[in-house]
Amino acid sequence: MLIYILRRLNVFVITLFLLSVVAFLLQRQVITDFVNTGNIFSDYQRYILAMLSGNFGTSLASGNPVLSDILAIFPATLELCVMAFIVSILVGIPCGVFAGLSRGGTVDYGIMTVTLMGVSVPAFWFAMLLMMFFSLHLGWFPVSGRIGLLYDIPVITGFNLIDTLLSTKPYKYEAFFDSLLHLALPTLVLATIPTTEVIRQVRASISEEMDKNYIKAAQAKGLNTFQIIKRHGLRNALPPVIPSLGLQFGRVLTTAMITETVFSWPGIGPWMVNSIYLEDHSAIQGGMLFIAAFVLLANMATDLLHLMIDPLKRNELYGKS
Amino acid sequence: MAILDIRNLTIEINTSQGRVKAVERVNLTLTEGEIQGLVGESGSGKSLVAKAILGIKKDGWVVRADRMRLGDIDLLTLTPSERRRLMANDIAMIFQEPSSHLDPTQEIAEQIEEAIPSNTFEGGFWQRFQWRKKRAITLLHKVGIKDPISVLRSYPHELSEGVCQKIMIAMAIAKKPRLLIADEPTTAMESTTQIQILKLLHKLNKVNNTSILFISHDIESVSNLSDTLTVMYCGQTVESGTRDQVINHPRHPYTNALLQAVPDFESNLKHKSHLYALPGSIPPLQHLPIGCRLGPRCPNAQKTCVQKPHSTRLKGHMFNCHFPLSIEDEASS
Amino acid sequence: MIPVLSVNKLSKSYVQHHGLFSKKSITAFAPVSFELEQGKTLAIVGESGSGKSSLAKALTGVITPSSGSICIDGINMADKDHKQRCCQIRMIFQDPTTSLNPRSQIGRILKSPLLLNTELSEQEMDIRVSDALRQVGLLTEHAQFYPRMLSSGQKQRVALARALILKPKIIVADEVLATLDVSVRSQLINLILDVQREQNISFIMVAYNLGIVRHISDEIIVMHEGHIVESGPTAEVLDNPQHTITQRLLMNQQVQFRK
Amino acid sequence: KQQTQIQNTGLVYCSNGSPTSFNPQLAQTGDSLDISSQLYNTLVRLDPSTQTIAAGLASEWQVSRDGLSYQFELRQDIQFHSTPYFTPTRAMNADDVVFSFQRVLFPTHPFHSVSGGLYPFFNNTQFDRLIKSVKKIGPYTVEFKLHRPDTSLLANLATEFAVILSAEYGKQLQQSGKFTQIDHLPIGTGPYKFKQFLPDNLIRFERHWGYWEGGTPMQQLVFDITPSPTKRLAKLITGECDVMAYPAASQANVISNHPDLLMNVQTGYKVSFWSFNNDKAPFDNPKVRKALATAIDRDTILKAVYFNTGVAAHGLLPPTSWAYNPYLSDYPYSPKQARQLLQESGAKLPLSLTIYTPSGSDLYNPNSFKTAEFIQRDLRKIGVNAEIVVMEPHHLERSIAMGEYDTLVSGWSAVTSDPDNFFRPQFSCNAIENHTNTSRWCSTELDGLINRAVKLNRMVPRIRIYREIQAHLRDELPLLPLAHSLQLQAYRRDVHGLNSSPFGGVNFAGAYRD
Amino acid sequence: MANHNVFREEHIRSPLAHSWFLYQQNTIGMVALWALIFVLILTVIGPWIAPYPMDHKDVSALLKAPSWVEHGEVHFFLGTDDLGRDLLSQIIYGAQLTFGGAFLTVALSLLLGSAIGIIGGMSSGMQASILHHFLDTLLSIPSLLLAIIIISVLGPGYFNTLLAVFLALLPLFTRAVYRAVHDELNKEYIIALRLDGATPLRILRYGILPNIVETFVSQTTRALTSAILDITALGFLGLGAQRPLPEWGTMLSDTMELVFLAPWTVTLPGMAILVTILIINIVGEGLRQAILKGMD
Ligand SMILES: Nc1ncnc2c1ncn2[C@@H]1O[C@H](COP(=O)(O)OP(=O)(O)OP(=O)(O)O)[C@@H](O)[C@H]1O
Ligand SMILES: Nc1ncnc2c1ncn2[C@@H]1O[C@H](COP(=O)(O)OP(=O)(O)OP(=O)(O)O)[C@@H](O)[C@H]1O
Ligand SMILES: [Mg+2]
Ligand SMILES: [Mg+2]
Repeated sequence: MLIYILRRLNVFVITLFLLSVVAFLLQRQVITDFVNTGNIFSDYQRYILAMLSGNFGTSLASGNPVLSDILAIFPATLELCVMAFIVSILVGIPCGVFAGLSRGGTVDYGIMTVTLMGVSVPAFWFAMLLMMFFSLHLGWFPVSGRIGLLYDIPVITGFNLIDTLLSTKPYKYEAFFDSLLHLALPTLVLATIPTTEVIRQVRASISEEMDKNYIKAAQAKGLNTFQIIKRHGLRNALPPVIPSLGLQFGRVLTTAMITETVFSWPGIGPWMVNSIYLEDHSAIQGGMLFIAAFVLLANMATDLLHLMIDPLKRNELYGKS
Repeated sequence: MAILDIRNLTIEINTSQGRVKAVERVNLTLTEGEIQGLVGESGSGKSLVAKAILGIKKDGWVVRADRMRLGDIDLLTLTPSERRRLMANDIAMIFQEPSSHLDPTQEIAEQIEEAIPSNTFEGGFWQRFQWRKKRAITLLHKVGIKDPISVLRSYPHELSEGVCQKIMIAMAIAKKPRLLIADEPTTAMESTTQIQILKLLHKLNKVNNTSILFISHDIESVSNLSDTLTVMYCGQTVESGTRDQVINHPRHPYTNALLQAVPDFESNLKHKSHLYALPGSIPPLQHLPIGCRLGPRCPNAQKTCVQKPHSTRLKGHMFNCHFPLSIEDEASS
Repeated sequence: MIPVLSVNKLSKSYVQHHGLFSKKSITAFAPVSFELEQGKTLAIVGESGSGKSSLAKALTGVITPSSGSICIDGINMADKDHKQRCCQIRMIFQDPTTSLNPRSQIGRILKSPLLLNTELSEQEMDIRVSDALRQVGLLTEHAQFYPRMLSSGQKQRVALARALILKPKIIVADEVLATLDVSVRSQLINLILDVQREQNISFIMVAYNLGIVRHISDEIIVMHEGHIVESGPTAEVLDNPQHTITQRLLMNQQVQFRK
Repeated sequence: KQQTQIQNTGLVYCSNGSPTSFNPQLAQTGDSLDISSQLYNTLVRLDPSTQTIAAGLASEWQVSRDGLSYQFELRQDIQFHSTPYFTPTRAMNADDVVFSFQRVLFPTHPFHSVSGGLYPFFNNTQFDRLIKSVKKIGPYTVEFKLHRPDTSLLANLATEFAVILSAEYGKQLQQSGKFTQIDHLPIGTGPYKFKQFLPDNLIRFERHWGYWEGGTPMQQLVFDITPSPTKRLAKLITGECDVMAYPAASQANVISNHPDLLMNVQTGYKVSFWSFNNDKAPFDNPKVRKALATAIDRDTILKAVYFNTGVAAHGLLPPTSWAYNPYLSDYPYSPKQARQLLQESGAKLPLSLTIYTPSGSDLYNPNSFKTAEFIQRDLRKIGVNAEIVVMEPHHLERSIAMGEYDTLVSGWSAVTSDPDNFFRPQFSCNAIENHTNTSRWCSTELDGLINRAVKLNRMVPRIRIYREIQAHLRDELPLLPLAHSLQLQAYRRDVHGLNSSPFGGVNFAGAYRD
Repeated sequence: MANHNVFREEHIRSPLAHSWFLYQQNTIGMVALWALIFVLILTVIGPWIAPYPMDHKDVSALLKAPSWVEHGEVHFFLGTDDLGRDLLSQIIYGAQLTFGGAFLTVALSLLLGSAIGIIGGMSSGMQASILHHFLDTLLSIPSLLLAIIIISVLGPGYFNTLLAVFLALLPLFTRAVYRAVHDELNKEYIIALRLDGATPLRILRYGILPNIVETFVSQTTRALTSAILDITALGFLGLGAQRPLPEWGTMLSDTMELVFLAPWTVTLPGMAILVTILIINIVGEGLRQAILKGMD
C-alpha cells in the first residue's frame, strides 16, 4: 500500500516539477519585476520554495495573492463538478445497466444513440442551446450565476448548497432552492461528458460481467435476475469504472471552465481565461499549477479508492505487484 | 427409479450464419444413486445439455424436448421462476474452471452462505445466530479443506483452482441435492488435485446417494468413476450403456476410436507405433454433415449414413449407428 | 552414438522487482545436465511449477539461462543469437491460437524463418512451404489461409510445420498435446512419430499424460521444484520408479474407484 | 412571472464592468460610473430635466465678479454612511469638502498618491491648473479660488467624479495606516451604502437610512457585473436583473418588442470618430485626411454597427448641444472624389495604413472592430490598403501613448454637457500626454480658442467661439467624426423611479418595484 | 445466403480486407463515411466552391435569415451574419480551419507520437517504465487543459492553438501505441518471430503493426474529435483563432451577441461542429468494431 502510494506520489511530484519548471520559465521570461540574479538554478530554488510555502505570487489584475483568489473562487467550480458527478452517477449507472442488460436491443440502441450525441456535442454550444431554449424561451431556469443575487448568504464553506442551509436567514430554504435552479443547466451541460462515459463503461462492464461464468453459477444457485444484478453484477461491474471516473475529473474540470464562461459562473474558468487575456502571468501559472495538481490528486485519490474497493486489485497493494 | 429422464432434447442456436442444431435429439436417463459419465470431445454439446437441464438459457437459444423430468416433476411445464426454485433445492452444478464461477469480489464466506438454503436449518432458534457461518465451516471440513476459517475470509483469486473446486462442491452439497451435475470438474487441474476431487465426488455418491452426471472429454477419467456412460459427438448421442458395455464392447466406431486413442486401454500396443485415429477433424457448428454426423470421418461409412440412424437397444446398451461394430459375434456368443 | 544435445549445468532464476530497490529471485530450475541422442524423444514430466516450461524455453532461447551451457552437435549455443540456434532447435508453443500471427497468412508465417535464415529463391521457398504443409497433413492451398480459418488441430499442425521447415535437429514441444481433443491428439502423435522416423529428429516433449509419455518417449526426466529427481529410459523409470515424486505421479494416474 | 418574497427587498442592476476602485475621483473618464451616484453626492448637480446646475450637498453658491472665487454654503444635516468598518461621529461639514478636493489637487495631501495618485478626469479637464485653493471659510462654508475664470467649473463639479469623501474616515485610516482602504471600502453620503464586493461578480449595497433626501424604497441594491451585453439582456429577460446597463445597439429592437421590458432613449453626449495620427506622414497632410474622409460610407456604419441607434455625426458636438454649429457642410461619401483627392494630395501611392481598434464595445461605439472592418472595406475601394490591429483596451492605451498607430477608431463620452468637455480633451496640446488627444493635434490657434471660450461668462460670445472652433476643425479635419450614439437603458416593466443621466449612470435613490 | 458462403469460401480475404467487407455491411457507417469524405473534400476544395470570397461583406444583406425561413434568400443559403457575410461560405472556409487544422495536427501527432510510442514500447527496462508512468500521469490531465496551459505560455492565436493541440495530443498517441506495442511484444507469435531470428524492424513491420491497427483507429478517432473540440473550445474562449478567421468556435463566440437577433448564426456553426464530430465517431467506432470482428 505504502509503496504504491509512494510510487504514485513520485510520478505526481515529477509531473508537478516539470510543470513548475515551465511555469518558472514563463515567469522569468515575462515578469519584469521578478528578481533575476542571472543564476537560473538559484532563481528556481527560490521560486520553488516560495511555491511550497503557498506563495504563488500576486495577481496583477486583482492585487491579491493568487492563492487566496483561487481558494475564493474554486469552491464554485468544485460545486459544479461535484454536482455533475452526482448526476452522472445517478443517471449513468442505471442507464448503463439497462443498456448493458439489453445489449443489442432497442433500449440499448436508444441509450447509445443519445450517448453518441453526448460525446459529440461541443459543450459551449450545448450550453448556449440550453440557455436559449430553457431560459430565454421557456423561462424555467436563470441564465447565469450561482444564486439569485438578492439572497445575501454569508460564505462559510464556499459551496452554496451547503452555505444556504447553514445560514440563519429566514429565506434559507428559498435560497437553497434558488441555487438548485441556478445549478440545473450548468450541471446538465457539465454532466453530459461524465454521464456518457459512465454509461459506456458501465454498459461494457455489465455486459461483460453478465457473460462471466460466476453469473451462470449464481443462476444455478437459483437466484433471480434482480438479485444477481444486485449482488454480483453491479458489484463486479462498478469498481473498474472508478478510475475512469477519476480520469473524467480532469475533463469535467476543463469543461467546467468553458461552461462557466457561458453561464457566467464565478469559478476558475472565467478567471483563468481572463488572466490569459490580461497576461496576468502570476495568476496564469498559479492557476495552472493549482488545477494540474488538483486533477492529479483527484486521479490518485480515485485510483486508491479503486484499489481499496476492488478486492481484485488489492493484491497490488499488499505484497506482490 | 430414474431421477433424470430426458427424451429427444434438441437445442438450436441462432448464430450469424443462421440457426444451427447444436444438440440434436439427445436422450439421457439417470437412475437414483448412479454416476453417469457424459463423454465427448470439445464442442460436442455436453455443457449445453447441462445448461438445458438447469434451465439457464441465453437469448437466441431454442430448447425443445419430448420429455424432461426430474424425479416425478415435469421440468417442461414449470415457469422459469418455479424452475429456478427447484434448481435451488434439488439440482446442483459444479463447473469447469471453478475460480471463474466464483464471484471475484465477494468473500468465500458470503458466497457459501448464499448457497445455504434456509430450509436446511435444524435446531432451536437460539442457535440461529451465525448458523450459516457454522454450516459453512462444517461444509468446508467435509470437502477436505483443512483451514476453513482463513479460506472463508479469502477472495477466489487468492485460492488455488483445486480449493475453488472444493468450495464449489461444498456449495453444491450444502443444499443436499438429489442430482449433481459436474461439468468437467477436473480439467486443467494438477493431477494430485484431480484425484482429490474425484475421490470427493465418489464419496459424495456413496455416502449421500447423490446421483451425479459427470461430464468430461476424457474418457479415461470418466471410466474410472462412473457406473454408466453416454458418449456424444457433435451434438448427437452416439452410444450409451453401462461402463462395462461401453468400454469393453463399444458398438459405435466413434467410441471405439476414442478408446483406442488412449494408449492405456491398449495394453499390447507397440512402443512408438501408430495410434488409432479417425481421419479429419470435428466439423464446426456451421458445417455439420447431415444424418450421422460422424459420417465423413467414419471408417465404415456407407451411403445410408446420410440418414440419421435409429437407436438400437441391447440389454440397456443403446447405440446410434447404421453399421455397429462386432454386432454379429456378440449375437452369436 | 554422440549425443546431439548436451545440456550442462543449465539453470535459470527469475528476478522480480518490488518497488524501486528490493528484488527477489525465484529459481525456476537449478543447474541441470542431460543429454539427448539423435532421433530420440525426451519427455519432461513433473508437477506444476516444477520448471518444465522454463527449461524448454531456456533450451530454445526464449529466455536467457542464468548459467550453464547448451551444446548442439558439440557447438555451444550463444545466448542471444537466434539465427544460429533456430536452424538447430525449434520450439512448438503450447497454444497454437496465440502463437500464430492472426494477421499473417499461413504461407507467410512459414516463409519467414526461411527468409531470415536461408538463401533460397522465392520458388524454392514456396516449394519448401508446400512440402512442409503436406508433410503435416495439410494442403498446399492452406498457405493462403489465415489462422482464424483453421481448427485448433490444424493450427497445431501449422505450428509443427513451422518448426520443421528449417529442418532442425531438435524440436521442443511444451504441452502441445494437453489441450487437444483425444482424436486429434492421436493424429498429432502419429504425425510426430512419422516425422521423427523420416527425418531422424530428436524431440523434447513436456507432457503430462504418462500413458502417452510411455508410448512415445525413449528417455524421461522427472522434475520437482527445479531439480531433476529421476531420469533414464522411459520404460525403466515408469515400470520401476525409484523416487517418491515419480511414484506419486504414477499413482495419481492409476487410481481406480471401482475396484 | 411571479414575484418572490426576496424580490421585494431589492433591485438588481446588470452593470457592465467591475469597478477598479470605489472612489470615482480615480476613475477613468471612459469608465461608466454607475456606483458613484449610489454611494456619493456632489456639491452641485445637473438637473435632469433642464440640464442646468442645481443644488446638491451645497444648498447655494456665489461666484465673485471676476469669476475667480466660488463660495459654497453646505447643508447641515447630512449623514455619512455608518458601516461595520466606520461609524461617523458627526455630520458632513466643510472639512470633508476641503479634504476631498485637496486630495485630488495637492501632492502634499496625505492621500494624494494613495491608489496610484492619478485622477484622470481632473487631469483631462486640467483642474489642477485651474484651481488655486480650496478653503474652509466657516463650518459649512467652502471657498474655491481659481487662477483664471472658467465657466465650466460648475459643470465639472456636478459630474460624478467630484464626490465628497469623509475627512473623519480619512483621518481614522491615516492613523491606522490603512490608506488604500478609503478607495476600497467607501464611505459617502449617497442613498446606498457599501456592503460587499466580489470582483467580476457583484457589488452589494444596503439602504442608507440617514440619507438626507429621505430613505430609499428598497432595502438593498445589487450590481450584477456582466460584461457581455447579450448576457445582460438575457438576464433582464429572465428577470434576474431589473435594470440593464448599456444595451447593445443590436438589441434595441428586441427590447422594444418584448412585453416585459421598457427602454429609455436619450441623446447621449458621445461621439465616435476615426482619428488620424497627425504626427505621422502622410496623415499630417490635410488633403490626405480629406480624401480618406470622403471615402467612408458612414451611413452603412450607422446601419450595420449602430443598428440605427445613433445619428450621423457632422462634427464632434452632438446636435443637441447648445454650441452645435448647424451651418457647416459635411464631407459627402464619394469614392470617386476621394480617389481624386488622394491623387492630388501628393502622398506616395498606393497608400497603406494601419487601423488600430479596441476589442469589445464602448459607450460611444457598439463595436469598434466592426466599424474598422467597414472602414477597411471602404478604403479598399479607393485603393488604400488598410490593416486592422485589434487590441485589448488595456493594451491599446500603451500603443496610443507611444503614438504607434496611423489611424485609430475611437470616440469620446462626455461627462458634462459643456462643449469644453469635448474640445479640450480632444484637441488641446496638453491632452496629448493624457492620451485623450488621439489625433495628436496641437495648434496654438485652436488652443487659444478653447481657452478663450471658457473664460467668457455670457452664452452668446461663447457660442460664437465654439462655432468658430467647429468650422476650423471641419477644415483641418484632424479626425473624422462618425456617429453619435443614443443613450439606451432597458429595465423591466415593474421597475419605477429610475433616474438615468445622459452621461451614462443611473441613480437608484428613488427606484422601486411594485 | 448460401451463395454468400460459397463466395466467402473461395475468396480468402486478409483480415483487414475482411474488416472492410464487414464495415461495408454497416449502412449507417457507410453513410457516415461518405459524409466524412464529403467534409474532407470540402475542406480541400472549399475555397474554390464557396459562393462568396472569404472577406466578402454584403452591406445590403445584414443578418439575413436562412433561405428556408421567411425573409430568407436563396443566394444566402444559410443566411448572413451582422457584417453581411454569407454564413455558408464562412462555414465552408471554417472547415479548413477547424476540421483541416484538426486533421493536420492529428496526422502530425500521430506520426510523432507513434514513433515515440513504438521506440518506447520496443525498448524495455527502466526508461520505458519511467516513460510509461510519466505518460500515465500526463494523460490524466485532459488535452484541453493541457492546451490551455500551453496557450497560456504561447499566447492566444490560431497557430498557437494548433501547436498546443498538437502537443496535447502527443501523449495520447504515445501512450496508446506504447501500451499496444508493449502488449504485443509479450504475445507468443512475436516470441516465435523472434526465435526465427527476425530483426526488431521486421518484428515491428510484420508482427506488431498489423495487429495494432485497432489501436490506431480508435486513437485517431479519439484524437480527431478531441482536436476539433479543443480547437473550437479555444476559439470560443477567445484563446484560439481570432476574428475575422471563420473558425467554427470563433464564429460561435463572435455571434454570441446575436443570440436574440439571429439565432441561426449560433445554431449553424454549432451544427457543423456536432455533425463533423458525430460522423467521425460513427466511422471510427464502426471501423473499430469491424476490425475487431474481422479478427475472429
Ligand atoms: N452462446 C453460444 N452461442 C453460440 N454457440 C454456442 C454458444 N455456446 C456454445 N455454443 C456452441 O455449441 C457447441 C456445443 O458447446 P458446449 O459448450 O456444449 O460444448 P462442450 O461439449 O461443453 O465443449 P467443451 O468440452 O469445450 O466444454 C459448440 O460448438 C459451441 O461453439
Ligand atoms: N516470467 C516469470 N517470472 C517470474 N517467475 C516465473 C516466470 N515464469 C515462471 N516463473 C516461476 O518459475 C517456476 C517454474 O515455472 P514453469 O512455468 O517452468 O513451471 P511448469 O513446470 O512449466 O509448470 P506448469 O506445469 O504449470 O506449466 C514457477 O515457480 C514459476 O512461478
Ligand atoms: Mg463445456
Ligand atoms: Mg508450463
